[in-house]
Amino acid sequence: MLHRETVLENRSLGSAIYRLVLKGAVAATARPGQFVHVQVGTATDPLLRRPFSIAGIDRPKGEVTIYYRVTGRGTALLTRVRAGETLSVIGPVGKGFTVPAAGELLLVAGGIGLFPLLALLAAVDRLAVRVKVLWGGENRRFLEDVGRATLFQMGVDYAVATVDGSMGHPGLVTDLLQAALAPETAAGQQAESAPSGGQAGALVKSPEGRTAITVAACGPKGMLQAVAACCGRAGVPVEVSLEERMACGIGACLGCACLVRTAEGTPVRRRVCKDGPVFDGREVVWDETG
Amino acid sequence: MLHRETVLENRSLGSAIYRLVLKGAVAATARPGQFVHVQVGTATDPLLRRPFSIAGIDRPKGEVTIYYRVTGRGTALLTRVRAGETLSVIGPVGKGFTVPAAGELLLVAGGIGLFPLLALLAAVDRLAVRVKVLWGGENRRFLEDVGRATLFQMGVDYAVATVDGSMGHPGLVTDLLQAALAPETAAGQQAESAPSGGQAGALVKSPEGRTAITVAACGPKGMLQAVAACCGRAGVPVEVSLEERMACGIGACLGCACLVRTAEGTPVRRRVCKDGPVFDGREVVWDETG
Amino acid sequence: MKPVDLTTRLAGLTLKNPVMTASGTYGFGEEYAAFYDPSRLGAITVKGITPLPRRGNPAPRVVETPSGMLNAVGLENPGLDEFLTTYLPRLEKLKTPVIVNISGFSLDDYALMAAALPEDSCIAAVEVNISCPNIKQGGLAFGTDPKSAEAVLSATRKNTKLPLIAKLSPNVTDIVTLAKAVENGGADIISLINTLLGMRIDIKTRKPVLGNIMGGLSGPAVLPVAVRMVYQVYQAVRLPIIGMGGISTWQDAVEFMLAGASAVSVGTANFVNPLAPLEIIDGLAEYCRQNGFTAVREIVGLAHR
Amino acid sequence: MKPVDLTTRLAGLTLKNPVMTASGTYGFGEEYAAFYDPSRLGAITVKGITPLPRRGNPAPRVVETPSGMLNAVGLENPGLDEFLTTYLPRLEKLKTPVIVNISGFSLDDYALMAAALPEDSCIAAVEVNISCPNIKQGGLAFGTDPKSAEAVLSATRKNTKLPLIAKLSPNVTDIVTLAKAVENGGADIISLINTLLGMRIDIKTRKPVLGNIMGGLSGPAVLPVAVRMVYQVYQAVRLPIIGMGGISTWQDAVEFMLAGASAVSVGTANFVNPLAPLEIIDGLAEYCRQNGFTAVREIVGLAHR
Ligand SMILES: Cc1cc2nc3c(=O)[nH]c(=O)nc-3n(C[C@H](O)[C@H](O)[C@H](O)COP(=O)(O)OP(=O)(O)OC[C@H]3O[C@@H](n4cnc5c(N)ncnc54)[C@H](O)[C@@H]3O)c2cc1C
Ligand SMILES: Cc1cc2nc3c(=O)[nH]c(=O)nc-3n(C[C@H](O)[C@H](O)[C@H](O)COP(=O)(O)OP(=O)(O)OC[C@H]3O[C@@H](n4cnc5c(N)ncnc54)[C@H](O)[C@@H]3O)c2cc1C
Ligand SMILES: Cc1cc2nc3c(=O)[nH]c(=O)nc-3n(C[C@H](O)[C@H](O)[C@H](O)COP(=O)(O)O)c2cc1C
Ligand SMILES: Cc1cc2nc3c(=O)[nH]c(=O)nc-3n(C[C@H](O)[C@H](O)[C@H](O)COP(=O)(O)O)c2cc1C
Ligand code: FES
Ligand code: FES
Repeated sequence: MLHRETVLENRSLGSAIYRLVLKGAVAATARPGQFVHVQVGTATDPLLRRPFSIAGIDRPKGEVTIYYRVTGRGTALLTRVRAGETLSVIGPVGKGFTVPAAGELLLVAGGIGLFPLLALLAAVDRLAVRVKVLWGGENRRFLEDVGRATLFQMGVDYAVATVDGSMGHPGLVTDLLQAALAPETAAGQQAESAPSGGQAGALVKSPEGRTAITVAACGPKGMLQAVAACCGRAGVPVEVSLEERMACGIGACLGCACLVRTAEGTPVRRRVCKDGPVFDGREVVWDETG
Repeated sequence: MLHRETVLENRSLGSAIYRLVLKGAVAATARPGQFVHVQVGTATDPLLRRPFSIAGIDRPKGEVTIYYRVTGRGTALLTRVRAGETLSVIGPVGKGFTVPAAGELLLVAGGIGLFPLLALLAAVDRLAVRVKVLWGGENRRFLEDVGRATLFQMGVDYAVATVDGSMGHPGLVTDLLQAALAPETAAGQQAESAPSGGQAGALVKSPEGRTAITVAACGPKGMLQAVAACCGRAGVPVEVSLEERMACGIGACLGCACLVRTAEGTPVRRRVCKDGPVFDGREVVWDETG
Repeated sequence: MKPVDLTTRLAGLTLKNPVMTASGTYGFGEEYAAFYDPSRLGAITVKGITPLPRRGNPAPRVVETPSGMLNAVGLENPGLDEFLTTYLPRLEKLKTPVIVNISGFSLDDYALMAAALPEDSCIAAVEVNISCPNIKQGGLAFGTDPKSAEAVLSATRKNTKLPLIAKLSPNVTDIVTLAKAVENGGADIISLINTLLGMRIDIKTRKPVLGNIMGGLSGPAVLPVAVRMVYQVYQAVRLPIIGMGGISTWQDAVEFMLAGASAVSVGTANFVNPLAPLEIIDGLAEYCRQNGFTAVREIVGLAHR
Repeated sequence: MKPVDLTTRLAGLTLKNPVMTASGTYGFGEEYAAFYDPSRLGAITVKGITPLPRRGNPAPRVVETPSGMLNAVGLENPGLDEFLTTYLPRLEKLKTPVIVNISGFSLDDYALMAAALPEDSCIAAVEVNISCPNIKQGGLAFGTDPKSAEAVLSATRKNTKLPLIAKLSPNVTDIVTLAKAVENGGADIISLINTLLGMRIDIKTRKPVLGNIMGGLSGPAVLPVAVRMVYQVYQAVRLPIIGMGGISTWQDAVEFMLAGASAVSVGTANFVNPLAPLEIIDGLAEYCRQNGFTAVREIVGLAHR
């Protein structure tokens, strides 16, 4: 589980997002929703490893792809690694997404939350499962930089929302979700309000006869909470990928705690790194103080 | 005094010694015996700058050369810097060697103590001053890697001593110095004991009529103390370049203290970084407890 | 060449080598088994347990600091009963001496746990974590008051024949007084240091980062403080010392042993390099070999010569 | 846009901005003048002086640690008289408020120095370093005993009208008690933290690295401990606080101010980046601007909301 992976690519996509391709042992067992815990430096500062979701898995080639946003010192240091160098990687770690074998799968992403969903998208049999991606971001520029082209290449139905309205639905991705889950009402209005450049039209494709919708979501905590609430109301199962600050990344330190409710309703602790990062959205206790 | 210098070269010479050539503002005012205080990393560990003697000064080109030995984490990190990148450098710092205008100059080096003496060697007018280098090291391999070729290119008289006898005089460089300062007695014996491959022969060139010998020395503390004692006995002025662990490198923290005796014999503190690193060898109090 | 003798004797406790893992950084011994066989270690120390299960503090519980980290896990643990019924049998299978770290909020808590820990299992010693607040005395940590510290050790001592390790808190004016107090209380071994109290503030939200506001600082940043305390305690107290606080490399471990530690514990470094404890074992042996020591115990306290 | 108001009031002291330099890291204000005009700083604090000249400790006096350093300079300084006759006139020329750090080994030492410092010079305040050993009381540091700490401040207070800054040592169980003690003693301002006691051992020589064996830990490594202490003291004491300990960037400075510091001091960071204090001044202003604060004093203590 501790590997030296060779860096095949590490380059900027714009908007402070980098793609990092690693060759080594991780790919052999990686599954969508799992992550890698990467040592970004060699000195004692920055000290801790950094967790990144596995966004692409090429098992035959032995390659995994991760996308990372430069947000602080650790990721800044990571940008300095060049192709040909190696990185110390713990992984794959964690419990990933359920890959549905039939029905309809909605992938709901907020910002860079798209990345782990890309691995799920690639893993699902799209002849048997109808997949749609709903993706929200700050603005058009961000979505273009981060991977709209990838979605396009992957030939998947998708709709986007931007906070500033520069692309797709002007507003939140949860608006799109709500529309998708209750097409008769909100979705009709959605389609009208969608600007011409957007893809929201995909949403109004006939939703009749959908029996087994499942949702997989990743993004900021507030968004995930809204997604879970929305799915809860619609009676749709949802898996969410949580983020928490991590130390060990493998379940030993209890640093990455979240709270879930058992079937009996008792709140119990879970470790995001080992018991997650993917959890059943209906179980997650979103606000510990509440 | 704080500069970003561009790295022109940073490569291994063998024996864990690197040559680093910097282009920028330092060269304009650098003098032999001064040093630069270099930031080796960008994170907070390793934290402090590292001091390195200026070994070569090319004022027209705006270049200074330093040689460093990889001894720990800071120098290890420094090896990773590539040509074209820049380094944050404080310098030139400190009080350098006196450059004699006439007479005879003996440069006495122990190991990598050769480096600052190279700058002095280059600065002195060798038409007016007769210069000899006496250099001691562990073994032949080290001397070859570190710069015997440079001495040879510079066309300077030199003699070497190695601890394991694999080159030159088998023993200490202070033996060579003793011989050079008292040629009638010891030097004769020296020449006989010098192996054929050595350059010790240079030592027995007639020393008559030498009136103004000065010595400049750099190397381990024990060696410098022996050199100072030797020069003291021979009544020859000697400048020694001291090393001490440093923090600020510019005289503000009092971290790099040494003790010197004033003309009246009172021991007083000096800062190696600012009042030195070059001191009059007769003033230095070598053993503080004594 | 004869191999270096790594055997380590700490009061009644004999270990195959002086390298163990620190409480709270090694779970209950299972996670790191994915990287290597834990029986290669001198011992493992498990997460601090309390009489009743504890859910611990809300997130975030960890945050990085320069060359260190803060944690505010808040003693999350399954509680004594669950430990004995679920975790102990699994620990038994690791074939490694296990040190059980106990934490309490009253003297009774400690006494109760000491009495409940079996003396004929893989449990090789009990480590008494005295850095917890003493609820009955206004929340002041047991470990900051010599009298309370002594009392905790006495209460524990009465109820077990297992070797007792007193784990000291570094958040004190005078570590030596505390060390003497736990010696008087009946400790067999002293381990130090626990974490230094610290905090960080998020300049975006303008709130403390940790859910618990303050947390414990560990990692390389604290190493100089830990080495100093080991050095001081070694001079003043006869008990063997388990040194910890920022140990990441064999060089660090050598430093602690020269300062006076008979054994060392690896904590935060596990998170960065899961193989650190093994590399330290090998490095200690190699250091001894290269410097002419035939047993690692010969280097203990040499810096005091 | 109106520029952000950086003016900082600390008891009787008004500074043009809240960024100063820490004692012992800035000499007597001359060295860093090679990099920038020191009058751009809120104030500079000079090396601790004692009644008589001191030669300090033998080398080595500094050693690096992970994200930090230890120093054992041993209060080398020219002594009070030489300070007044040689250094003060030169400081006068810097056109910057000067804080004079005084260190003593008896109450008389402190009283004598307070009385001798002119009240009508560039000296803007006196910083009382209470981390020194009290020779008359067995060498225990004044700063670790609330009664001694109070006494030092009282003794100083009687002899000067200059604003008095009490500089606290972090090597204590309870920083709040010490803060209250110096408040009672008559301090106008509290500065914290001084260095944490630490040591390192050279594994080659197997001896302590520092000539003095132990030294003071400073630099980024100690930042979380310092922020915590500022936060605690802000809650308990009304006096304004000068925060220091590991501040290297404007982000660090913001963290200290949110924790409750009205001003900050830059120490070890000067050695790494001589321009750090200026970058911090600019960064503080920019942070205020971007977050809608018109004066830097508005962010003081916000983490307590
Ligand atoms: C399971 C998991 C999967 C992740 N996958 C990805 C991914 O695929 N791509 C990606 O860009 N990022 C991902 N992240 C977030 C990523 O780990 C952090 O952005 C990164 O660790 C920040 O490191 P830094 O040194 O650059 O920032 P730091 O300097 O450490 O911190 C910068 C800011 O980032 C935030 N932050 C730091 N650590 C975390 C953390 N563990 N979780 C959440 N916020 C944090 C804090 O608000 C902090 O202020 C993931 C996190 C987790 C837990
Ligand atoms: C004025 C001056 C000029 C110097 N010139 C040169 C030079 O031209 N070429 C060169 O290779 N080295 C030179 N040095 C020594 C060089 O600064 C150290 O080797 C370097 O700082 C070690 O850094 P590190 O991080 O690799 O080692 P560290 O990990 O910091 O230490 C490794 C070992 O090096 C020794 N060391 C560390 N710092 C110093 C120091 N400041 N002085 C003496 N010993 C130290 C210690 O014994 C330590 O155990 C000079 C030192 C001074 C003070
Ligand atoms: C996440 C975490 C949890 C910890 N939990 C405990 C604990 O339950 N009981 C205890 O005595 N010490 C606990 N500690 C302290 C460590 O055992 C150790 O004393 C400290 O971290 C210093 O060592 P290090 O720097 O090598 O980590 C914990 C430390 C960390 C980092
Ligand atoms: C080399 C050095 C010398 C110091 N000398 C003094 C001193 O004379 N008086 C004093 O009160 N503090 C002294 N200090 C402590 C600093 O003023 C400061 O409190 C401490 O270093 C923490 O800040 P920093 O981490 O920013 O350096 C000294 C610190 C260093 C590093
Ligand atoms: S990060 Fe350690 S348990 Fe999850
Ligand atoms: S290194 Fe600071 S005074 Fe010399």
